[in-house]
Amino acid sequence: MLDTGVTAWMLVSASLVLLMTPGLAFFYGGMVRGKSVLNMMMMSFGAIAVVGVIYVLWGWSMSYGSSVGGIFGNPFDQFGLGGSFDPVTVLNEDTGAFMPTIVDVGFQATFAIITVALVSGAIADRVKFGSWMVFAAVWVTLSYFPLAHMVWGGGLLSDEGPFVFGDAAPIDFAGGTVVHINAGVAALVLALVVGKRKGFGTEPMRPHNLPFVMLGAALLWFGWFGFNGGSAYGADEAAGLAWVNTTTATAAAILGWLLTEKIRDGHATSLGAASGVVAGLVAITPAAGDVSPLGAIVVGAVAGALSALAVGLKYRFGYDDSLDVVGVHLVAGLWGTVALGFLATETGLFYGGGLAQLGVQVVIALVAIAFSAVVTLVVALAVKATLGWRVTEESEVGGIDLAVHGETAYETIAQGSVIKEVRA
Amino acid sequence: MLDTGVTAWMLVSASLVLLMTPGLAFFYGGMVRGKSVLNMMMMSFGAIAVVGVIYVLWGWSMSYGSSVGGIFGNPFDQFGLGGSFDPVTVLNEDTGAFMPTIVDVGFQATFAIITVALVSGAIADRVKFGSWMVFAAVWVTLSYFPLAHMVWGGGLLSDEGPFVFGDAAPIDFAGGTVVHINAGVAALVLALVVGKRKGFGTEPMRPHNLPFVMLGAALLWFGWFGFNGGSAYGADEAAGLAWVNTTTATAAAILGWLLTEKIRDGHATSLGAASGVVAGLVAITPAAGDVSPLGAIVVGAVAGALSALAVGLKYRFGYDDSLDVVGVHLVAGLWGTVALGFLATETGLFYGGGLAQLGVQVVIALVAIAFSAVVTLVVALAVKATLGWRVTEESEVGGIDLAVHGETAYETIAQGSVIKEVRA
Amino acid sequence: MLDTGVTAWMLVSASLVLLMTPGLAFFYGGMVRGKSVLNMMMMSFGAIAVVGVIYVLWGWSMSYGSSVGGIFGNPFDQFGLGGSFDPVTVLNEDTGAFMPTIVDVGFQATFAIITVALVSGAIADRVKFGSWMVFAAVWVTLSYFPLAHMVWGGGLLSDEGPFVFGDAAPIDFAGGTVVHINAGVAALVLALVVGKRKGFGTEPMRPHNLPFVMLGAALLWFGWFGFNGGSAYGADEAAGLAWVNTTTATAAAILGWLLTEKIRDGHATSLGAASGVVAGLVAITPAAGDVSPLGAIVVGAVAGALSALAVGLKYRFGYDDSLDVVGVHLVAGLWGTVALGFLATETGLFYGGGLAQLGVQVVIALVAIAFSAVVTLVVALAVKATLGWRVTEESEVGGIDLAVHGETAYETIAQGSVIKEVRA
Amino acid sequence: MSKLVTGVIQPHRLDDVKSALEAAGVRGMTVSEASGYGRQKGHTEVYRGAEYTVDLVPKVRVEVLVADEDAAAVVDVVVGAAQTGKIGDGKVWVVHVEDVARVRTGEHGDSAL
Amino acid sequence: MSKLVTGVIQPHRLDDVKSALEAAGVRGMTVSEASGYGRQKGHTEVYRGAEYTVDLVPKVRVEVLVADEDAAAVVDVVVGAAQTGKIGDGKVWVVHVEDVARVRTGEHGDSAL
Amino acid sequence: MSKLVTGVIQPHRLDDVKSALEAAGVRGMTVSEASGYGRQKGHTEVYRGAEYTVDLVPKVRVEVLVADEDAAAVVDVVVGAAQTGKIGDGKVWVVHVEDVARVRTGEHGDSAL
Ligand SMILES: Nc1ncnc2c1ncn2[C@@H]1O[C@H](COP(=O)(O)OP(=O)(O)O)[C@@H](O)[C@H]1O
Ligand SMILES: Nc1ncnc2c1ncn2[C@@H]1O[C@H](COP(=O)(O)OP(=O)(O)O)[C@@H](O)[C@H]1O
Ligand SMILES: Nc1ncnc2c1ncn2[C@@H]1O[C@H](COP(=O)(O)OP(=O)(O)O)[C@@H](O)[C@H]1O
Repeated sequence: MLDTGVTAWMLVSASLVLLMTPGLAFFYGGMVRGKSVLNMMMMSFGAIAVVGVIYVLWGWSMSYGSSVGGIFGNPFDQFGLGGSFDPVTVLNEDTGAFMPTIVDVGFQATFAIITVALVSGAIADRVKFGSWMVFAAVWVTLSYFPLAHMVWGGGLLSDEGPFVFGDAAPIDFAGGTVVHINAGVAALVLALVVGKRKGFGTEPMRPHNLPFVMLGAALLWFGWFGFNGGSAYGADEAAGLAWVNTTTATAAAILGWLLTEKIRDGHATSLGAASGVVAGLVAITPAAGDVSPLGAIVVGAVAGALSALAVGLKYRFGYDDSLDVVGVHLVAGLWGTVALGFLATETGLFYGGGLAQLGVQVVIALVAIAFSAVVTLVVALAVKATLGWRVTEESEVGGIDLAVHGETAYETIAQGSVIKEVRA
Repeated sequence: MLDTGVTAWMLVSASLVLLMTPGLAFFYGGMVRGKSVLNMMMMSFGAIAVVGVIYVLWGWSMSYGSSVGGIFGNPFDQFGLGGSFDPVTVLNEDTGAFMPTIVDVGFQATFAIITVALVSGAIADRVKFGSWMVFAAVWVTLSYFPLAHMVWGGGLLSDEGPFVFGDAAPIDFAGGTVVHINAGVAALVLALVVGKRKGFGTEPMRPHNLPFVMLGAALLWFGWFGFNGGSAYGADEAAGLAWVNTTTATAAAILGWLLTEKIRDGHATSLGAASGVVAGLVAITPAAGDVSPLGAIVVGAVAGALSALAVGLKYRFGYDDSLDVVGVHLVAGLWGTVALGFLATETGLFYGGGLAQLGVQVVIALVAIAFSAVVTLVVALAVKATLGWRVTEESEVGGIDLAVHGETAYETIAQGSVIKEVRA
Repeated sequence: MLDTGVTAWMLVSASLVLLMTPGLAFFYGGMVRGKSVLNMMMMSFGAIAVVGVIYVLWGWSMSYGSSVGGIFGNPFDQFGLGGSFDPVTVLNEDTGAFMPTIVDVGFQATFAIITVALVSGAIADRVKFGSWMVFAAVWVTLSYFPLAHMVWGGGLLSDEGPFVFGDAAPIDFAGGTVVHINAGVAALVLALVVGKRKGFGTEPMRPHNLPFVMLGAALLWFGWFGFNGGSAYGADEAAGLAWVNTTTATAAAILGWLLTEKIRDGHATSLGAASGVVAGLVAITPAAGDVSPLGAIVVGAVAGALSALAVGLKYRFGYDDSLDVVGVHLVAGLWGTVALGFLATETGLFYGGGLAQLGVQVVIALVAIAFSAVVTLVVALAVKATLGWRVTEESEVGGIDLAVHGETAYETIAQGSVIKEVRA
Repeated sequence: MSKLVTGVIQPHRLDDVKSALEAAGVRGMTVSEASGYGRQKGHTEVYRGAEYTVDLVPKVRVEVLVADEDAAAVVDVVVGAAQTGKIGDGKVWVVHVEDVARVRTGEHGDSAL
Repeated sequence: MSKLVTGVIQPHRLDDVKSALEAAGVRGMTVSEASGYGRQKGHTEVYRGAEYTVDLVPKVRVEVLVADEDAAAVVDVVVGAAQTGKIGDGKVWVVHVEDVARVRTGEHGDSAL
Repeated sequence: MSKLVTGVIQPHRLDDVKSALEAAGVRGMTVSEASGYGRQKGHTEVYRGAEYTVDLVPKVRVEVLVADEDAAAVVDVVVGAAQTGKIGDGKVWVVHVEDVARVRTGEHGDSAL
């Protein structure tokens, strides 16, 4: 029987996750200088556009189509949601409750979109829009869909894969590996391939609009209820637990980040609070269904503190991961994935489960890192060799919004200008 | 039996659609100059206020009350949700599943609100707030409720009306005619009656805050999941298909608009991306339940390109449809309505269904255009003759926010001012 | 049986109510001067962080744990959601339909969060962030959880308490007493204890960004559908009625506020519209399930007019309730609570129910006022005596954002600055 | 030796002043935002019942460096183009400049204009 | 002949300076935003671990055209009204103006003030 | 007696100009935003098919009060530090100042700088 309650919740969850990408556009857009906010937002909107179309063509099929060696789904198997596409997804073998698969297509598409958009934070203010769009299309195809297949499509990193040690099967509730480690690694590789912004580390590149950053963080949080809650594939206790863990961990992560800042810098900042929100959300993502609310406090608080410390590494090591995708998504994503080894209520070390779960989690994290790093490097270098990544230095200094999009974000009163020509 | 899943989804959908109108306030508000953003937003908030009250009084009754000639419902039949108001809406005759009708009242009210608010984009920066409020009340009564009745209330343009050619009954899934053609035609008529802004076509009237435009587009998209998804009146495959089509078409429309711009102007703009979002959403509105996801790509891509070209027409023909309600809502709404003639999977030309569906769609579009044009013209002229539409030229140049609302949107540092008087 | 529809709706409602607090951050943040917007927003985000963690520790238990004298729940009873925590909440004794209690935990946590955040509006621009965080933790524990227990946890002010006069039991559908009267009284006490801002009543303290205020109002409204709709604990007619009443009352309140302003000041302002939204939402909160849509129009319209008049009182009486928590939440919350005595469709005076309901409502309002006033006074004075409330006058004049958070909200072009040091 | 002609004008006259100066052969100018206080009345804003008097009105400042002999003509051009005849049209004034340098080349004097 | 008195002052002194000038019979002035660099220390901002030094502090510039004979008095008025005694109070200076025109009427000289 | 040296420069040169002035012993300056019109081309923006020509480009104005004898040197410092050699580098000019007062102390003349 069609479970309308679950279907309703999955429709809502998909809608919530879709909203996360514009949320990210504000989170990122507020953090760059006023002369590049539009470009920053356009990388998110561009990701929605490209991946939104690709997903129904070959994205779903490569994620959930018939497996090719446990690595990726056959893109032709359910190309365009045709072929062997099964319109019904059974939720409960016993009761026969099901939901329409098309709802899951929508839900999954939104995950692919946000993952691509996340990467863009590493290369703010300096890349050609066309190159980004091509990268988005190729990277989602070669890195995201395969990882989604491996983890959620019954592939290599799933509980049907080789990395099951006794009771301990890989746990990635809502995307610690597929989304956050994947995006974080890609961000690091891309930052290295694309190179630093002119003036990185010396010139001021402060957030031009912190309320926008707060707005983005709020929309991300709100959307994340769909991300984590929807990943329960039910309107039940599991979804409720994921919801409460998401909130508790995030609240704790704000406290963790703010305390770290207060002690180190003397100020608890609003950028810190917004960043803590995201760090907490990232860390609880893989764990939302498998820790207790008290465990979630630990996951969150540590994530907040860890990421607050990690965002400074780019200055020390000299890579321009402009908006800290590495410090937030890679670091908190790794922590959340590994924390399950300790805190998973069924199998974690602290709950008497021994070291097996910890081992499994470390292994899947490493495989995800290696896979994402290699694929991203190849794609990034290919784009570099063909289209090139960087806009001219003059465009970067004068503002990428104007150079690339022919626009400026805000009207200024003395902006003397007249309409010259109209093209209809 | 009460279907709590469907009821939950309809409650959510109503909430989502209500959010669209503030979303529109930002979409429109960001696009005007800084000196008239508040007035622009107030036209949306004013529409919520007026229509929100009217709807429970006579709006529901005029839409779904006992029919007067297939043109409108009797306003007294269910005035104030009393009279013959049936608290139960059966969803499935066989299973007896139902939802409470009051939920549908909420859902429908939000459609009426957003339709009125859409119109305001045509007359930015220059009309008296009182005139707008009166227009909103009268127009929703004389144009929107009757069209809603004709299309969804079993009236003239429904599948119970005269325009059923064989298998081909009129299709308007979520409001191509009632909402978008209706609003687009009203916008054109109003732009002509109200006249141009001082400086139209020569002075710069650039968007004062493009991130606000992006925010508005994002909220509109998010809300549109309720608009289209809720129009399935179920938490089922139809809703899921509408959801996926909404996303796919919109993604394709962004690409369509950006490519058109890039080729013609050399830049893919953020305003273009935001506009593409809306064009795609508009075009898929009538079609969301009756095309395949591949069909949705076509609907969206063409809508994006078409509207990108159409927004320049106002300069050529000299009407000041300030924020392109015609270019976006009328054009994309028409395209989406007519595209069903080709792409409807049951009856469309490309699916072997012959020309009947195309004919039906063209006819209902024409009827909607004619009806809306005549009603709007009468109402607009009546307002002109009585209250008048325009603020003084001085108010327009100095800024309508200050003249009409006694406010300015943003604080400026040197704004020398003291509290003079306090009224308590 | 698990009711997935209701569970879905409650998951959504919890998500919506969580979003209200960032919404409030914008509603409040836009209303202060540009030099204190971040601090204003941080008081909301801080409330989320502190209360989000506390709630799963002892918040739930103090609200719904075993009663201590009808005043508060035993904090140890279900501490950390352990102890006698019952994972199942039966919705319907007859059918055995239930929802997972963990979902209710999430839903209730969001109410505690927003209530604390509401209070912050009274003490804008001038208090130490650390003091606020401590106050939030203590006040939610001593004032909010007990009141929630009294009204919703089967305590003193519930229909199991002493204040049931015949048919007339206390009605507080979604939090007129617990949330709004409580927050409003606390705001008044805090404004008096903390004292006025330098320049209050003479220097200009105009909203620095009115579109942010509108955004906040919109997010509040959207979230309020979960607040009121979710308080039906069902996806049914009661939820639908609450939804429609919420919309109708709010629409009417906008009209009420704007008309009052127009008559008194000559302008209908956007700040008035946004404020009307909140006044309407507040007033309908206790009444959403127990009045008719026509009654909701009355509740809303009067609330809008009343609050529009009440916001000036602070100048007359000389207390600096900076963002009118008293004028909006206390006044409209009282009105909504008392209005039930007249308009409750079952027991109200206008529906032939006599004076009993009115009496009950007045009594519970008075008890809530007294309780909140005493508790808040004690907590506020304790904070004053230990940590102190105020930042230095220099920090207040120079901007609390910079002084307390080391940040400024917006980049300015001439902001000459270089990176001096990086801490990793 | 040269002069600095400064005009404080109504913002919506900027385009016309710019065109007029261009037509008069002026090749450069510097523009900035300002607020003016004078005979022109400000306005009143009301926020939640508190009435604020804003007595500064938006203006634009235009600065033009010109050769000594052109100063009087440039003043006339600005006055002519900025004039609407309504109170608040603004002021134009002339100050003596002892030296001008063009940053790009380092050249001084009239050729630097 | 007239003078241009320019004051760069603390923003929160603007209202008082305005009132004092008005009381002293000045009928107009032009105000604009500025940032100052001087003895007054700037501040430090930290964004995700990167510490920025902001050494410019917000100031407001007030410009008053006055008749020759009033210049010294107006300087005193501004200094008096803007003074708080704390570092960063700002500067006032006087420049000779060769000509002033009122845009509205085109009149020149002291009557244009 | 002192001079006012005003420079209109490219915004991204401000940090260097500030440092160079500091190195040259200048203890204070006032900075504000401006827009320039000159040989440097503006740019074109397109909004929904309507092409706008923006012919003003962002500049920063730096004002330094200096003692008479330092004026020439300060001009050179600003020119040197602001120069990139590309069109649009800006102008620097010098005006005679009749009096300077420090608001904080009320002192006049060179000691007020
Ligand atoms: N004495 C003055 N010094 C400097 N600026 C002045 C002075 N008087 C007027 N202004 C500027 O000129 C503008 C117009 O002046 P105003 O007195 O309002 O009108 P009008 O010049 O037409 O009589 C003012 O807003 C102000 O910017
Ligand atoms: N030599 C100067 N040239 C131009 N403006 C100056 C100069 N010195 C100071 N100022 C302006 O005066 C303001 C106050 O100067 P500062 O040295 O901080 O304090 P004070 O004048 O009280 O000693 C500065 O912020 C700057 O705007
Ligand atoms: N005659 C002038 N009066 C005032 N400012 C000028 C003048 N000419 C140029 N400027 C300023 O100098 C800036 C640079 O001038 P421009 O002609 O573009 O380049 P360059 O000085 O390198 O030849 C302009 O943007 C403007 O701000």
